[in-house]
Amino acid sequence: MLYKVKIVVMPRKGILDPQGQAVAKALDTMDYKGINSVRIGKHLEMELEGENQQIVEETVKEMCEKLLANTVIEDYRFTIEEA
Amino acid sequence: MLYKVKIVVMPRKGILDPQGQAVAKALDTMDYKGINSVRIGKHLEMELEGENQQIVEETVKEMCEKLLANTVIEDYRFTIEEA
Amino acid sequence: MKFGVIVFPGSNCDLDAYHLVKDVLRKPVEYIWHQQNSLKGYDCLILPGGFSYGDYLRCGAIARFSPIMQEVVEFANRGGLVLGICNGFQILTEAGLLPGVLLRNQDLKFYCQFVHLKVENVNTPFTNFIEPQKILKIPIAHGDGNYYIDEKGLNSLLEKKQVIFRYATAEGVVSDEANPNGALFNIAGVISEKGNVLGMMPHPERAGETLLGSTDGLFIFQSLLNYLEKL
Amino acid sequence: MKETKIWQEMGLTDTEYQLILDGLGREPNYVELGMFSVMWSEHCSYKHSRKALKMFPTTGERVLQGPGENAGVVDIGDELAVCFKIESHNHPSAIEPYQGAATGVGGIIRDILAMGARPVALLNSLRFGSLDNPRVRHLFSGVVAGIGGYGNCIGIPTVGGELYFNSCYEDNPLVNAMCVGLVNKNNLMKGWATGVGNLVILVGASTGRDGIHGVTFASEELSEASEKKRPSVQVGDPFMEKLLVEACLELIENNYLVGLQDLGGAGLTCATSETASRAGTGMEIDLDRVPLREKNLTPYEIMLSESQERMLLIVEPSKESKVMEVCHRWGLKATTIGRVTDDQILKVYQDRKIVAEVPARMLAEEAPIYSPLALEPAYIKEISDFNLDKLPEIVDANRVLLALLSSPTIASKEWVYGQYDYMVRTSTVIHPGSDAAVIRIRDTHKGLALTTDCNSLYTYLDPYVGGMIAVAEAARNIVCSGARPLAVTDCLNFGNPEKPEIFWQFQKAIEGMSEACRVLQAPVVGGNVSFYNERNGSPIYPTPTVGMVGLLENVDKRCTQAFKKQGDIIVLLGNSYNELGGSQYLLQVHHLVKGKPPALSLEQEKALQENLYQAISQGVINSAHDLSEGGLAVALAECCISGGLGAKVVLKKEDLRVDALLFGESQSRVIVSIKSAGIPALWQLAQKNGLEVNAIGYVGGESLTIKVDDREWINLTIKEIEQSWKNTIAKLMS
Ligand SMILES: Nc1ncnc2c1ncn2[C@@H]1O[C@H](COP(=O)(O)OP(=O)(O)O)[C@@H](O)[C@H]1O
Ligand SMILES: [Mg+2]
Repeated sequence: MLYKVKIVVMPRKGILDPQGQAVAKALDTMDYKGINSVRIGKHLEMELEGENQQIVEETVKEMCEKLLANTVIEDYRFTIEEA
Repeated sequence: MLYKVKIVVMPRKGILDPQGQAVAKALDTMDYKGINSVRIGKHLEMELEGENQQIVEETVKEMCEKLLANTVIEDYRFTIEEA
Repeated sequence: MKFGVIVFPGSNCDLDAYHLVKDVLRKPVEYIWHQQNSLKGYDCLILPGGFSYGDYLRCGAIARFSPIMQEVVEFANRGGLVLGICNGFQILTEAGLLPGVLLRNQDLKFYCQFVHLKVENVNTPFTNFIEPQKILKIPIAHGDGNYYIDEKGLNSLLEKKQVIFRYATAEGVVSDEANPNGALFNIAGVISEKGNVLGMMPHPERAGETLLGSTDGLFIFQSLLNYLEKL
Repeated sequence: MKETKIWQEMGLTDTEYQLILDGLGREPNYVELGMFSVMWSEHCSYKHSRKALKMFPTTGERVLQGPGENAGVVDIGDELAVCFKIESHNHPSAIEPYQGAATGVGGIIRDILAMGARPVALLNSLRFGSLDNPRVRHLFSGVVAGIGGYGNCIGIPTVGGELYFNSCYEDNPLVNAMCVGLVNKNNLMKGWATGVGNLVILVGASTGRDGIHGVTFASEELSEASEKKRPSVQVGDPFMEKLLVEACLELIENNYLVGLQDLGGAGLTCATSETASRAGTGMEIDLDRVPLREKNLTPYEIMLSESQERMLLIVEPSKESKVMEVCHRWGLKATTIGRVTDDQILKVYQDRKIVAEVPARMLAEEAPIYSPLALEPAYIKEISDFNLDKLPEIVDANRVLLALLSSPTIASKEWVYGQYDYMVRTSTVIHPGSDAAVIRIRDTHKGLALTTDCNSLYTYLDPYVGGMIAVAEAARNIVCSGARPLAVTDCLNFGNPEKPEIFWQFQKAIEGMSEACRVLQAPVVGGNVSFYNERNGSPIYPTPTVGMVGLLENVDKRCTQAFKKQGDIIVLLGNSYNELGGSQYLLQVHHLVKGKPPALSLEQEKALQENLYQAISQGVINSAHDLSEGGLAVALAECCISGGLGAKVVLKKEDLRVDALLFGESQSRVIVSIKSAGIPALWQLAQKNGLEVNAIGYVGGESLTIKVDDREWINLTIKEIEQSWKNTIAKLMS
């Protein structure tokens, strides 16, 4: 089966997010007001061959823990659907 | 009203995504097989004060066009929900 | 006494570290290819600066899965000396050999310039040749050198004297204005608990000859030689 | 009716189409037509410029390779040669500044690599509109980040360049990138497909739909309409290029290659037809073997794609497996896509069927050559009518100096070069911030001095004199660093050459440059032409950027602009005249673009440079700085700032205006500082060379003061001066 996986990796709460800060500042100078807590992370999409949803889930989790996220500073979440 | 906005900015189809390529290759050498077409983009989250959903939608669209996405090489999509 | 400079795809300061050891220190040195899986006979490993694997995803994240890194971890665990410079520092944190992480520079810009470093601990294999009050002038060149660690981590680093270098003014004052990248506590370099693995954002290999504008980087290498000779 | 449109849409004229019909003896198919249209585009064929470029002197004792190959090559002794070239990426950068500039850097690096050289330094010449405009700030910050992003990652130091702001570049910024490489003479490569039966190997990135018709786009004026037509933007991958550089250099070192060619504008079409045409051979390639990034690319798309980070190798069959082994070790895809044939025809196959069959030479060499009409533009007369006597005399010279120092064109460029890694490879021994950058050459005593220069205000007022000055100033910068000029690469940025006024500018500029190159003995060994730099009909100032490389026999003899020692005597070499035309003073203070640029006597210039070179190599000189934008007062201020030392200067007015004396930009002048014991030697030299020298003051204190006769006109602390100069660009950008 082919699965479509979407992974979101975000800086953890309380962790400095220079990119988010810069965007918040830029939006403010562009006169967008009332904007709060901008955070910027990564969005990954991939297609993955796997036996079943559960196995794919485990694989993706492992990939995130090992490579895709740095769990010292980032959280991740993902969705899997059949492609 | 306070709205929670999530924006995904992805490299456009057909545009080279060196980052996605590098990650795909790394996953392959780490023995994750059967992985296809990895694309990596940005995920932004923010809270936004606005009168109603429609107005917020227009604001977010404008922000994407002007600042958050580089529409020459990136596509964007977003979701808005009440916070 | 043999040095090894590890070459990852995308390393680009490998050459500079190699030349410094070979032509300035005049000590034996070899390049070590990232796919190699033995580290026999080396006394000190250098993980050089550059953009391993393009620094895609996160700096150093992909390099740490190179075959050689398993050997580096074992080498370090056996007490071998490892110096990670810039990208090398990033790889060492990703590999868990050093605490903390290196985030994007606070204002998101890449900075190439000389900085001044206050040396916080001169009782390490990398700093024993440095006089306690000496301020080092050494260049940085990075976009991701914003050191971060949580409070507990920082306290533990301070307690165990693991913070080695801090960005300071030429007079040695640690201040915001002397901090080029937003690093927590102006941290420019940290050492492992056992004291044998050092990571630093500034490039000592770029400050080893008068015609390059500073020779202060030599203090670090001289310390290493001192330490190794006494072994 | 519909058919006539196809070639026109691809940018070919009816006459050009007829030439194709005649040459082929039949109608081209769609793929072939596409191949012609890119190869016969201005960018690839130089059809409007080729004749005029013949004016350049291109030979010299040291020249190993002049124009015509991927880059020029000059012998520097010790079995070594230096290889360099400059190229524009103006239009792509106007669309997507980061990627446009980044791929400009990537492209010029591959040109140097194609000669077999190791790229060791990068420079760039940048021109934008006013930073008050948010769109310009966006372009500027993107371009700088893109140049840094590529160069920093690949690990080649960006050691110099120039940066100008003028409203003529508002919609059409100029982004010219230069790369310098070193090569062992035995390892020099050429882009030749020699040896019938040899294999054609494509290595590097896979091919996508990037930049199809990029060169056609670069050969048109920018407009709303052109923006709609723009090709999909190329994204650079410096990591891939780093691997490509290392792998190709290893292949060359091992003698595995017969020929080497980069893929740039016009992609595979250009690389295959040029290599075959140069060697007088033909080539067969099979598109089924080209690694693709996406499915279902058509032959047309594959042949025209400008996907980055690809190189073409010509390899003897017996070495194929060794080549593959090296590429593989560097993690690169390499594929044999064809072979060299003897019939001089480029044959392209897909699915075993021929999809294009064209004489290689016809594509690469036989585009029509035009002799455009040249007419002096009307504006030249209008602006040259300028009476200096009507200009009000200066009141507050301190204010003027601070205003000039804080104008973005003159202010510190550290905001820019601080984002570039200019130290990697630990060979940069004069950093950005002096006249020319200097890199040492390892394992020798030698060094290379590098600079880019062009004051386009001068070329606008008088393209002939402006062209001469561009070369003279570049050479002066080289000599100020202690080197001798070796050779020139140039990037000619102009408007639409089909307009007689533009073509006149073009011709005049080349005439002037050629004259200066001849006298200063710096032949042109390569370059690039970028036409159609117009937006909705309004052209940029003619901007013939000069990239120059010089040689220091002994790198320890290098010299910088910074004042070094209290008490050193400040000496002005050269004469000052009542000249303010084209000066920054006239532009910034009086808002005038008028008059004639300063006059240039090439004989005087030569005498100055010879004198300065000798003085520096005798070790007499402690600092040297050439006078350019902002004149004497600005140059003195820069020497003070770089050295952290003040200066006391007294000038004689004689028959000069005070503003001309302080801020005029008379040519062939340099400020040096020198210990008093060195004075006799310098005077002796000057006498021999027939050069005017005047001691004008000494280094010391914490202020810069300038008296003219008895009256003090400038009195500012170095702190004040530095503050005006240092943070201008950073402030505008935050
Ligand atoms: N775009 C750029 N990239 C790199 N260095 C630059 C750039 N623009 C200017 N510089 C550097 O800044 C210094 C001053 O530049 P500039 O004022 O143009 O010099 P000059 O007046 O001698 O022509 C030089 O060392 C130059 O190489
Ligand atoms: Mg100059």
